[in-house]
Amino acid sequence: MRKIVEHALIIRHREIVPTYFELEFIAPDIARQALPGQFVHLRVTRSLDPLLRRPFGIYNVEQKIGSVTVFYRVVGRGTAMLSDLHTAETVDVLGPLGNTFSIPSTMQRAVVVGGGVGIAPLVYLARVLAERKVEVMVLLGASTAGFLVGRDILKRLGVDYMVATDDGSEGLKGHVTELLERMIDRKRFDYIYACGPEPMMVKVTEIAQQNGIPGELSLEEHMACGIGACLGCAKKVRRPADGQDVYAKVCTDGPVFRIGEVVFNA
Amino acid sequence: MRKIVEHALIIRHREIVPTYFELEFIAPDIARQALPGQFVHLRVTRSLDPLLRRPFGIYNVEQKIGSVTVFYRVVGRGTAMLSDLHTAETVDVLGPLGNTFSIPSTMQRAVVVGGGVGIAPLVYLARVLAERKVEVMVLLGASTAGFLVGRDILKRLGVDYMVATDDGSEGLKGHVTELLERMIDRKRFDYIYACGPEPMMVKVTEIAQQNGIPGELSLEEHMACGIGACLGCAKKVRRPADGQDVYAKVCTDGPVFRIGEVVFNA
Amino acid sequence: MPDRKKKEKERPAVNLAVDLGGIPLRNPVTVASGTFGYGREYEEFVDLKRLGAVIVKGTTLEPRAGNPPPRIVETPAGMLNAIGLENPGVEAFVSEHLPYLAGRGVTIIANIAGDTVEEYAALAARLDGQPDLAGIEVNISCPNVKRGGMQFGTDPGMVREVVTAVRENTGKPLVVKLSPNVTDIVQMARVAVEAGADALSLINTLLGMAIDVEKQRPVLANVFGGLSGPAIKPVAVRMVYQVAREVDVPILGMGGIMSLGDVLEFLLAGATAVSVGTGNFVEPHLSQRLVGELESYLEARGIADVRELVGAAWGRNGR
Amino acid sequence: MPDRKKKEKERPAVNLAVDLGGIPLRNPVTVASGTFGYGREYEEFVDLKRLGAVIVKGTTLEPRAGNPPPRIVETPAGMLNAIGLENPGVEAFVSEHLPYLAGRGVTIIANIAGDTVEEYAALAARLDGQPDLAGIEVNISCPNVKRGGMQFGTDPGMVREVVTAVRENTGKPLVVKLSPNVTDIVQMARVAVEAGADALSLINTLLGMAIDVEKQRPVLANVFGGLSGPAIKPVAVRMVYQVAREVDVPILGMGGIMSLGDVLEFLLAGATAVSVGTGNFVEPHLSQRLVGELESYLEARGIADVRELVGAAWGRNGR
Ligand SMILES: Cc1cc2nc3c(=O)[nH]c(=O)nc-3n(C[C@H](O)[C@H](O)[C@H](O)COP(=O)(O)OP(=O)(O)OC[C@H]3O[C@@H](n4cnc5c(N)ncnc54)[C@H](O)[C@@H]3O)c2cc1C
Ligand SMILES: Cc1cc2nc3c(=O)[nH]c(=O)nc-3n(C[C@H](O)[C@H](O)[C@H](O)COP(=O)(O)OP(=O)(O)OC[C@H]3O[C@@H](n4cnc5c(N)ncnc54)[C@H](O)[C@@H]3O)c2cc1C
Ligand SMILES: Cc1cc2nc3c(=O)[nH]c(=O)nc-3n(C[C@H](O)[C@H](O)[C@H](O)COP(=O)(O)O)c2cc1C
Ligand SMILES: Cc1cc2nc3c(=O)[nH]c(=O)nc-3n(C[C@H](O)[C@H](O)[C@H](O)COP(=O)(O)O)c2cc1C
Ligand code: FES
Ligand code: FES
Repeated sequence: MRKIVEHALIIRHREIVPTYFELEFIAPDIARQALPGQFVHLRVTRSLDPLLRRPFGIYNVEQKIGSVTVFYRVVGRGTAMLSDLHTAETVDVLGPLGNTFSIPSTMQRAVVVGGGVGIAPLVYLARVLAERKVEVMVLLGASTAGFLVGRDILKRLGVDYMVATDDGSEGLKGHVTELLERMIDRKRFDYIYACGPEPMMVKVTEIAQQNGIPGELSLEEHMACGIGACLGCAKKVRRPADGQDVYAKVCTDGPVFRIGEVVFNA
Repeated sequence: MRKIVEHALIIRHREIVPTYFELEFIAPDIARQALPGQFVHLRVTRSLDPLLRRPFGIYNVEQKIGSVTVFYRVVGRGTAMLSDLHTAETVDVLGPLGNTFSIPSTMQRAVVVGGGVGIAPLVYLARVLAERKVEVMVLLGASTAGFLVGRDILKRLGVDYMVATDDGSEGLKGHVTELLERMIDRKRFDYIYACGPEPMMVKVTEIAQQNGIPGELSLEEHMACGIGACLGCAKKVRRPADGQDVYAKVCTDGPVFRIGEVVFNA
Repeated sequence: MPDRKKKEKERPAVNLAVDLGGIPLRNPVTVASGTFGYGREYEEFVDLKRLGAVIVKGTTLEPRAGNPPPRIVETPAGMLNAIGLENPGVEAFVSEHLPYLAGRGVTIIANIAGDTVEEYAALAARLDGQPDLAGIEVNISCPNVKRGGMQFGTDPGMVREVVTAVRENTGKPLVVKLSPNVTDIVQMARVAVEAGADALSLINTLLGMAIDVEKQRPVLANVFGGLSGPAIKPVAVRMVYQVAREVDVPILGMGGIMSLGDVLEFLLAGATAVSVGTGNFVEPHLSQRLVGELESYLEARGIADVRELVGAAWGRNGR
Repeated sequence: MPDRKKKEKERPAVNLAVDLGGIPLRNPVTVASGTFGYGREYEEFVDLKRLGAVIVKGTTLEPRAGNPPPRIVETPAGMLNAIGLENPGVEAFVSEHLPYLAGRGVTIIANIAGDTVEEYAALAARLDGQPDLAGIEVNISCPNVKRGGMQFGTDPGMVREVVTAVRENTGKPLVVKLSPNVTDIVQMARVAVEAGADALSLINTLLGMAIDVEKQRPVLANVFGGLSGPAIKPVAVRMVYQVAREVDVPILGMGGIMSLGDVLEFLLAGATAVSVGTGNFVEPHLSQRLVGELESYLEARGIADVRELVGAAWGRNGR
């Protein structure tokens, strides 16, 4: 694996629903290597402000054309400036970065739980799982139906999915973790993948542990370098070896961590 | 007169020759008031870097559609970022700023001398002079023919012009001030307007004073506010009242100064 | 329509007024000395009397021509200036600019600077009798010509001398504007308060320079200049936070304010009021916009009084 | 082809090598401590041995866990960090990282930090015998735990103590890295040189902070952090310029370097070599790119030796 910096040509950039953007660019060297769970680190402007790159999970990869797609939400200045980039312009991409979701060979029925834009990196995972013929169900959560991410791709892949919305505008009215609780016995999942806001991850951890099901979470932390050099992205984890709490680097030790390993609220 | 800040819609933005851009935007309140010699102060990005606005002379105005055009050369980061703006995007414009060229009622035959992009504000002046039926000749100088600015507009206006290029690729091979020296007796100009690099302005001043012809120069200085508040744009001038050297503000006391008033190299 | 009226009535009235060491401000947003001229320059963009106060260009005893150009240069997210205190002198200020602004109902704070303690004292005395003046900001980031050019604001002994001298010569509220170019800003603040400051203003510019790579020499004719703008905001917020926790007088915070978020940062750090400086150059109506945005923010959050925000970032979670 | 060959032959060979207080650098472009890990992290982007030197992450005597997150926050044209010197301790450095880099032909400079003078001394002694180490950079911007947390680097007496102790314990070239959070950087520089510094490194980060407006508390768990990046460049260039004119040892300049122009600014101000810091995060191959650009620049300008640029911005036009 080699990390690459590319000035990647943008071939598609559209606002799917207000503030949610899909950005596809040509980065063959990154596409070739990209594993589910990994992320790319984008420079949103040539200017010195905002200065730092912004990390985004890999949402999809098209090997044929060597493209990588990210799915992001405009939440601040950096993402706002990113959304100003036009098709046929280039974006400065560093990647693929981070570790990857593991796909245990013993796994039978996986469940993938995504909240908000947290679903983005899980769509690529679902695709890889489907391609490997692993039985997989995706549970999507959002505040309202319009903000459910990735359904079109999942449909195309023929991946089963269910949805929960806070306002009940589609699927279950409530949190996606309630959906998980309801399905977990019925479907006898034996592996859980999750990505979303911290309270969701805490709840997923709880459910997984109560049911004795292993799994993995994808975390976020503010990042500078993205390659393990600045030590800026520390997150507390319990070292399996000795049960000691230590700081892990989300960018290189993660972003994927085992359920139970992460020490939340610390 | 009222200074305005507008988020002006860009209706035309093209690279005329490499690094030379014409930018037209809709700013009716500025267009209505704009006088030749005045400038607009543009914010080239939403980012905090580059932070300051950039001043550009008013190159043309179309009252019918309420547009203002500037003509600029990419020389650094700010102008490079400006050149990235697209048609149908907006640009943050402050203007019209500065004083204006005076058009003495006694004037018979004016000569307008422009070097490089310095010609930009003079094109609008030439247009106003032509509209007022003042006899005017424009002398254009550039390093090479491709960089001669504003000929299309002058042609359209039916304004006489002559050119000089450093490499002789068009017109006289040499400086535009040589053209001025050659023409000055023949044409018996009685007023000189000039804008261009400092050595050119020094030479124009010399020629004007030798021939006892009054006139005006448009100056440049680094600017922050553009409205007389920061005192950043100081230029030394000889106060006519008492012959004392004082600092004038290029943004509000200028950018137009009388020939002889400016103290160069100080 | 009736619904709308009702809504407006229900709109909670928020208090924006604050007291800056005896200077009543109708709201916490002022404009910083040297970045707003004498107010006039901004009249087309800002309704001056809607601002908390206008702090005018630094005034010296005698007129000053200022430094030769170039006087300014842009830097990443900031700028350097070496204006050299160009100003028409205190007499012109008192006879021309003060009456003009006073006639428009503006809260006016003067800003004074000198090369010697005596000059500071004389300036204070000259301004003391001016009924239209709400207060005096004392800029101590000037080189002390008598002591070899070291800045007054970087030596605690000199800070004490200058502030004492000014205090003895005026009953006006005194806002002492500290230099950030020091090892221990809290020490300077304490000395200024002991010597009679009613409020503290921070920060002035950081000392910096830029080099013209083509010409292989400093860009500014003065070699060094003062760094201002968003680049310095983290240093400014830090100093406000440090000082506000240690002194009992109100603080006027500034350094890189460009947005409502920036205003809130300074208030939360412990500033009672703020000044918009370099931001005025970028967006001439910024100060007034921020007054409106601050009011809307308080209303939307149901915060009845802006003073509830002052220092609210202190000591949460054991910090 | 023959023409091309001729051209290449005629291409003047330029000298890029400089001496940093006894550390021979193949070129003046190094990477700053804490921004380049142990070099390894950047191997995919940079040919490490093409750099002037790799200055590795700050090392303490014992392993350190570092500060709780959040540890970093972006600011206008800069960032704040409060990593808290997370590192595996000097033994791990000596046994793992040093041999790895040495095996690759990299010029390695260690960076040491302690809470007490004794720790600094012990670190220097431990590193003294390492043949693979070209020199030691002493980071004195650390809180002195014995004296209530005031930074070593902000008190001339402490600077003297630390540097003297380190000097007594090693024969390695010593680069003392000064803190910019002081009133008089020249004084600190003089003291460090008197106490035995072979070179000076400046600047370290400016002390700053940011407040989370939503949460109404400091963003960084550590409250304060160090400001780095382009925002601080004007302060850094100023300090290099001031110090270089007053001391006789070479200077390693840093603070916000993002481009060849920035490198040249530091050299012209008087730095013998430079460090790329925060810029590595933005553009991982920046350091190597700058080596190439510097070489091309010298060739294009017909400058035979990079040392001709050092301090070239001094004293022109009577400045
Ligand atoms: C590994 C990883 C994968 C991610 N994948 C996605 C994705 O697929 N889609 C998506 O929409 N978002 C994703 N994010 C979050 C995304 O990086 C942030 O929303 C974005 O950086 C915000 O930038 P901003 O300038 O708009 O926001 P601002 O709030 O203005 O940013 C200010 C600072 O905070 C940092 N920051 C803010 N939020 C986050 C965050 N959640 N994580 C890390 N840094 C943050 C920014 O980098 C910046 O330094 C991911 C984050 C990480 C760490
Ligand atoms: C009244 C006035 C009218 C002008 N009209 C035109 C015009 O019609 N067309 C045109 O191409 N240019 C014009 N200029 C020059 C133009 O403003 C500069 O070329 C531009 O600001 C350079 O910005 P930059 O970021 O690309 O360059 P940089 O070199 O990166 O700029 C760095 C800094 O220097 C300042 N600066 C650089 N050159 C100048 C300059 N010549 N004058 C003032 N500040 C400068 C910039 O504002 C910025 O602060 C005018 C300048 C003035 C003062
Ligand atoms: C061009 C300019 C001129 C200034 N003149 C003065 C002055 O005369 N007196 C003073 O106390 N501060 C002066 N300052 C400092 C500002 O008042 C303010 O303290 C500083 O710029 C930081 O705020 P900012 O980052 O918002 O600009 C000046 C600043 C600038 C940019
Ligand atoms: C994340 C980070 C970690 C740093 N760690 C250290 C360190 O361990 N030791 C040290 O002397 N300086 C450290 N520094 C300071 C840098 O080496 C450098 O002096 C400073 O960042 C200014 O340069 P820059 O603006 O190019 O980043 C660190 C800086 C950053 C941004
Ligand atoms: S982001 Fe730099 S170590 Fe993770
Ligand atoms: S640019 Fe501010 S006074 Fe002229």
